[in-house]
Amino acid sequence: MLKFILKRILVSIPTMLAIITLVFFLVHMTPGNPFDGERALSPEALAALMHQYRLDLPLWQQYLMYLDDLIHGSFGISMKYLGQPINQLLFPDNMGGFWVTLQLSVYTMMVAVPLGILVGCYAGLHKNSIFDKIVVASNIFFTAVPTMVTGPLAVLLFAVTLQIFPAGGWGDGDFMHVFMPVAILTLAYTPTIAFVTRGSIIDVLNSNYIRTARAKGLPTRKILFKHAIRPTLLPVVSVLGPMFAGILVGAVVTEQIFTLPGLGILTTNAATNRDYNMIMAITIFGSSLTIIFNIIVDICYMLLDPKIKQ
Amino acid sequence: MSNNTPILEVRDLNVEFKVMDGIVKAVNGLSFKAYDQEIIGVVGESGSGKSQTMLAVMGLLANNAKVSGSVKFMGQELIGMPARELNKIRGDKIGMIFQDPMTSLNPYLKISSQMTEVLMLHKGLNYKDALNQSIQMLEHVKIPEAKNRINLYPHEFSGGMRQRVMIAMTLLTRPKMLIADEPTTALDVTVQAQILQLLKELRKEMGMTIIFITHDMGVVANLCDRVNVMYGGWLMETASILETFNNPMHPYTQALLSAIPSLDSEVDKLQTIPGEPPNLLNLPSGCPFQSRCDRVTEACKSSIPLNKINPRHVVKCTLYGNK
Amino acid sequence: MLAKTKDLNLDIPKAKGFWSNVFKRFAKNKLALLSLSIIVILTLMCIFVPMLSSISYDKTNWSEILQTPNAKHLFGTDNLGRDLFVRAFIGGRITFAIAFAAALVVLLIGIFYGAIAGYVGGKVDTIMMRIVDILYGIPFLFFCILLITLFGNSVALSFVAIAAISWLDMARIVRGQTLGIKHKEYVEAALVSGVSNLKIITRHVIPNLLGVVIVYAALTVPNMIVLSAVLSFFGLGVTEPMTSWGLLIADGAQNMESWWLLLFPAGLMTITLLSFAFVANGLRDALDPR
Amino acid sequence: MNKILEVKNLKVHFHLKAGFLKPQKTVHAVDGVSFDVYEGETLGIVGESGCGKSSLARALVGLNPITDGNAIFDSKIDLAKANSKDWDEVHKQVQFIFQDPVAALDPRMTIAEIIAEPLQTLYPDMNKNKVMSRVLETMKLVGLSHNQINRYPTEFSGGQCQRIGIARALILNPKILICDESVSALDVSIKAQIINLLQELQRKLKLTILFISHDLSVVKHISDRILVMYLGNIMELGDKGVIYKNPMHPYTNALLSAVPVANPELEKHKETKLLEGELPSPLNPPKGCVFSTRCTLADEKCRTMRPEKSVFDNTIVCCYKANYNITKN
Repeated sequence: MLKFILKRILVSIPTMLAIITLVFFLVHMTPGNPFDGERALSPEALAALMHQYRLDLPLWQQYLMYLDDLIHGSFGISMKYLGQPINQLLFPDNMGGFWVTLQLSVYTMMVAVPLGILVGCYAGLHKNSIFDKIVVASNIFFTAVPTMVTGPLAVLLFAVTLQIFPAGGWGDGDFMHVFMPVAILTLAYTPTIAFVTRGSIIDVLNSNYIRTARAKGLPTRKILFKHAIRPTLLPVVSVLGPMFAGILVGAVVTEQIFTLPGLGILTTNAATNRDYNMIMAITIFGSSLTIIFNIIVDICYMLLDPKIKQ
Repeated sequence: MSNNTPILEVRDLNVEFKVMDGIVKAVNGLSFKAYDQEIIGVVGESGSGKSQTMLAVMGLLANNAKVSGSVKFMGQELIGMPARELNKIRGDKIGMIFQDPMTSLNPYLKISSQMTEVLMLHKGLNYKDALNQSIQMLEHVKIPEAKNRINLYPHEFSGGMRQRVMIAMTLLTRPKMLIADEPTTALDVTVQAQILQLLKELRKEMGMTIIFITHDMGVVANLCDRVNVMYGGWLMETASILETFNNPMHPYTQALLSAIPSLDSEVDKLQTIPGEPPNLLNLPSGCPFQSRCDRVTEACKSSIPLNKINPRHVVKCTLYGNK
Repeated sequence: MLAKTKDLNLDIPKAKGFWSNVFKRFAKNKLALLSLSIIVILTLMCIFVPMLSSISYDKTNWSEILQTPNAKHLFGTDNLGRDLFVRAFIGGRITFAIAFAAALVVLLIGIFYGAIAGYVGGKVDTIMMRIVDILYGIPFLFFCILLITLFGNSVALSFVAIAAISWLDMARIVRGQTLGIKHKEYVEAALVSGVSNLKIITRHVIPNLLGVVIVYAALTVPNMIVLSAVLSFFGLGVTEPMTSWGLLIADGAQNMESWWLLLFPAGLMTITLLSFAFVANGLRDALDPR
Repeated sequence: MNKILEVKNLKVHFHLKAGFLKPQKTVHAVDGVSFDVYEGETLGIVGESGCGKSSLARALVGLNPITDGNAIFDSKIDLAKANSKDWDEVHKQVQFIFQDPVAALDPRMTIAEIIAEPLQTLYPDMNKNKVMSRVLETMKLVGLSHNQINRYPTEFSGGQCQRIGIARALILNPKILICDESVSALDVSIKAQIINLLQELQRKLKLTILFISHDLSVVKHISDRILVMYLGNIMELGDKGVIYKNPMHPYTNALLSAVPVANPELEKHKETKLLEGELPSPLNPPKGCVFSTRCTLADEKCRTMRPEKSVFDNTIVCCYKANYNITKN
């Protein structure tokens, strides 16, 4: 068990390193430098800037120093807010930056996963019922129509027209401000989880070993909670990995819609200001989150499936 | 065959499945009886309805199935019995084992958990006693080191061992009747021989009735006391083992027996049955074998009589009409 | 090619091809057929509405600012007095163009990459799929934004960026299918018949892959529409006065009081995306009848 | 009689992918088998799952790589060293019938295209009409009607699909037909049809057949000689009459006694010699005789040294304890 986790972490280190390398060289091999577009700088000032950002060093030295920074938990210095460490922008002491995105994602997962599994099980157990048909239809609808369409429409309806919720902003993270963004994200991802769960439980209930359990005279309750639950959850767990990356991105889009002070605004600012260090930091940070989450999902998978243990 | 009340009495059983293209008539007007401690072989090709009949007895048919007729087990009617009542019978008084030992055991649960739950449910034992009895039963079906191996998962056993586990699990409650659905088809011959031997021993010891579904006439000859021959969802002929092999009456039984090569005889050319099995979506009226039968007559298109050759030998064919 | 059977003077029923059956089954699916016609109509409107309309998409008209939908301006006007009806369809044109082009690139890279990895197998497969795994680790939106920031903000580049990160799924699916087909007995039968590897790929692997690829292609186009819209939402890709659905929705979200600015582009996009989803579903059912 | 295929010490090994900090493992699927196949005969290859009979058959048509040894076809081509041109020549003469009749046919091709494919590939210069008339001829040979030519495989039953598979193999006029469990997936009544068809074709076309099956009754019916395999090794090889009546190898003996016979009187009095234990792993086969772990006669020598083959009246046995004292009849 511990060996498996350790092995899994060891395997993902080269992946992480490959991503960092890819992103770093992509950024630094591109012709031109980030200060090109800025107001005309005196050669001395430019040289000073280049020095401050280590851009005057050979590429491989820059790379090694960047790696060293990352190992020490630092993403370097922002190119827009001159001199500001990126860590402070990403993880500010007050509410904002990544903390907003994290809260959005975590709240969404906390609602979407249990809700999706419950709804999916119910639909699968009552296949072809009206409830089931609604689940299938809403899966088609919400996988096709993204939050960037449903979000503004929801704002138009609930904030502008009905004026139940505020149209945007984070407030101090209170329920009224958080509810709509989380609801929109939840609505986007719950149907997928429900749909996967539904398919999974239908397959499991048709399997030979469930037939055996029925032949043993076990009551339905026991069959469901003892024999069917693990195999039903396995495919659900395996979609959660990629889904987390999706929710992270979805949260960023949702922040744009509700003008929340999260990763989204940092990304947009960085993109419009060509703040390379910032975008690199966000990309690498996002990747490491995705990879860590994938490790967690794999561990859950292993706990559920005895065949993987050896 | 100590007394004359049957353990199982199936009367006019019909099983239909609703599918996209119409209605599949899997079992049609089937009636037979199984007596105490006999082994009945049910033979037939794929699509003959042999498995569906037994799944109907156990109430294990798929959701799109429609069953009519009567199945009486020890006098109790099983068709239409509420699930709560049925669960007291299946797994306790009737056990069933299946063809594929790979997938018939739950791969996500330890053997111990799958076995003990049967005893805890039907016999009200506590876990410790149930575990002890389970170990004993595994030893009984000759699984070495049962004490340790009961804590393994199914994938850690070989195919033959898995089928033994399955048998042990089914026999824990000492059922009156065991239904075996092609339990040796997926196994090698040497392993099959071991399992057949085991079943014969257990039948004597436990005094069980066994209904053994197979397509292998050799297995039938080895194991069974009586044979039901099925085709197109019909029961064509039922007779004692000796009569089935020495004096088959139904043209299909005769053809089937001469179509298989056997280790004990030499023929230059196998007899064949021309054509293909019938389409269950669109059965002809009358006998389902009529299009392939070499003794077909006009009468085969209408209702076919059941002919009692003797009390234990019944043939469904127009050839023996005036008996 | 085989000789035509009619040359041999035999009366032989004509082949009822696999694809003609697929077409028949698809045609029976009313919803899918309706969706397909909606897509065709919308595409045609995106091409012709801006061409035939007397109002130009970028013509500002200060006397007609923020008009509600009326006879002259079917979808109303925006805060520069531009006609939303024309803008919606010129935006659709851009959106469709990016989406179709990106989907095409995705298909080509994905099929090529996946089929090679799957058929060649061994070390090549391991390395190729490792690369895919690594790219999967990067959240696509950030990577896309990184690319656009680096290489400059233009429509062409935004579509390259979208395509560059979207072929991964396609490659995985095609590889999985190829692996499955490779071990099918009919491929082995072809090997025993002396058929070369290249011919096996073209004669046996690709035709059997096509079904899945078509369904996936039908799902890729709407994905590309969403992706390009998301980028517009972040102010990347298409820039004013040119527009796209993403940009129009972003604008609409900024001016909630003028509901039509949001409702029409959002509605058009919803209809389009749903239509693609239903067509994909219809294709899947037609290709794989149960 | 003419030797058409000479197999010498043939080995087929599969290497399992070495994992993280795990040494590479080797599956010894076929571990040094030698036998000859004579023109016009039917050689049955029997054994239980995991005995390597399919791996052997597939190696003979190039579907599995030959790790070591030789397989000389028609005293001309050594399959172990054949280049792609040699293989084309071999494929014209050696054809294969698969186990799953439906899976062996490309669902996107018509029957005509499927049957014509080998001819078009191996004789690319053949004229279109000639190909078509060969297709029709072969279809007639295997009992398919010519108006089915433009249909797709999904419209056919298992038995008919197997006929199509046989037609595809026979269109090349091969000398050898390798049938790998080719009737195992078929129902009894259809099985008999295909077995009869194969025998009829063999007589008409003077085919040599390698018939691989786990079903000893079918093999007995169709074969002239029998090759018994266990864990990648030959146990016994000889004429059908000898092998089935007086098996010398303890494994053959156990295998045969395990087969239930469709005769209740015989079955009642039969004494089945049940095998103990389980098949050893082909990853790590026993050092001596591969059967020694389950053999009741095995002694120290059996467990440490692999027995050489010994010939006894045309029968080859690999066993120290072979029962030679059988009076022949």
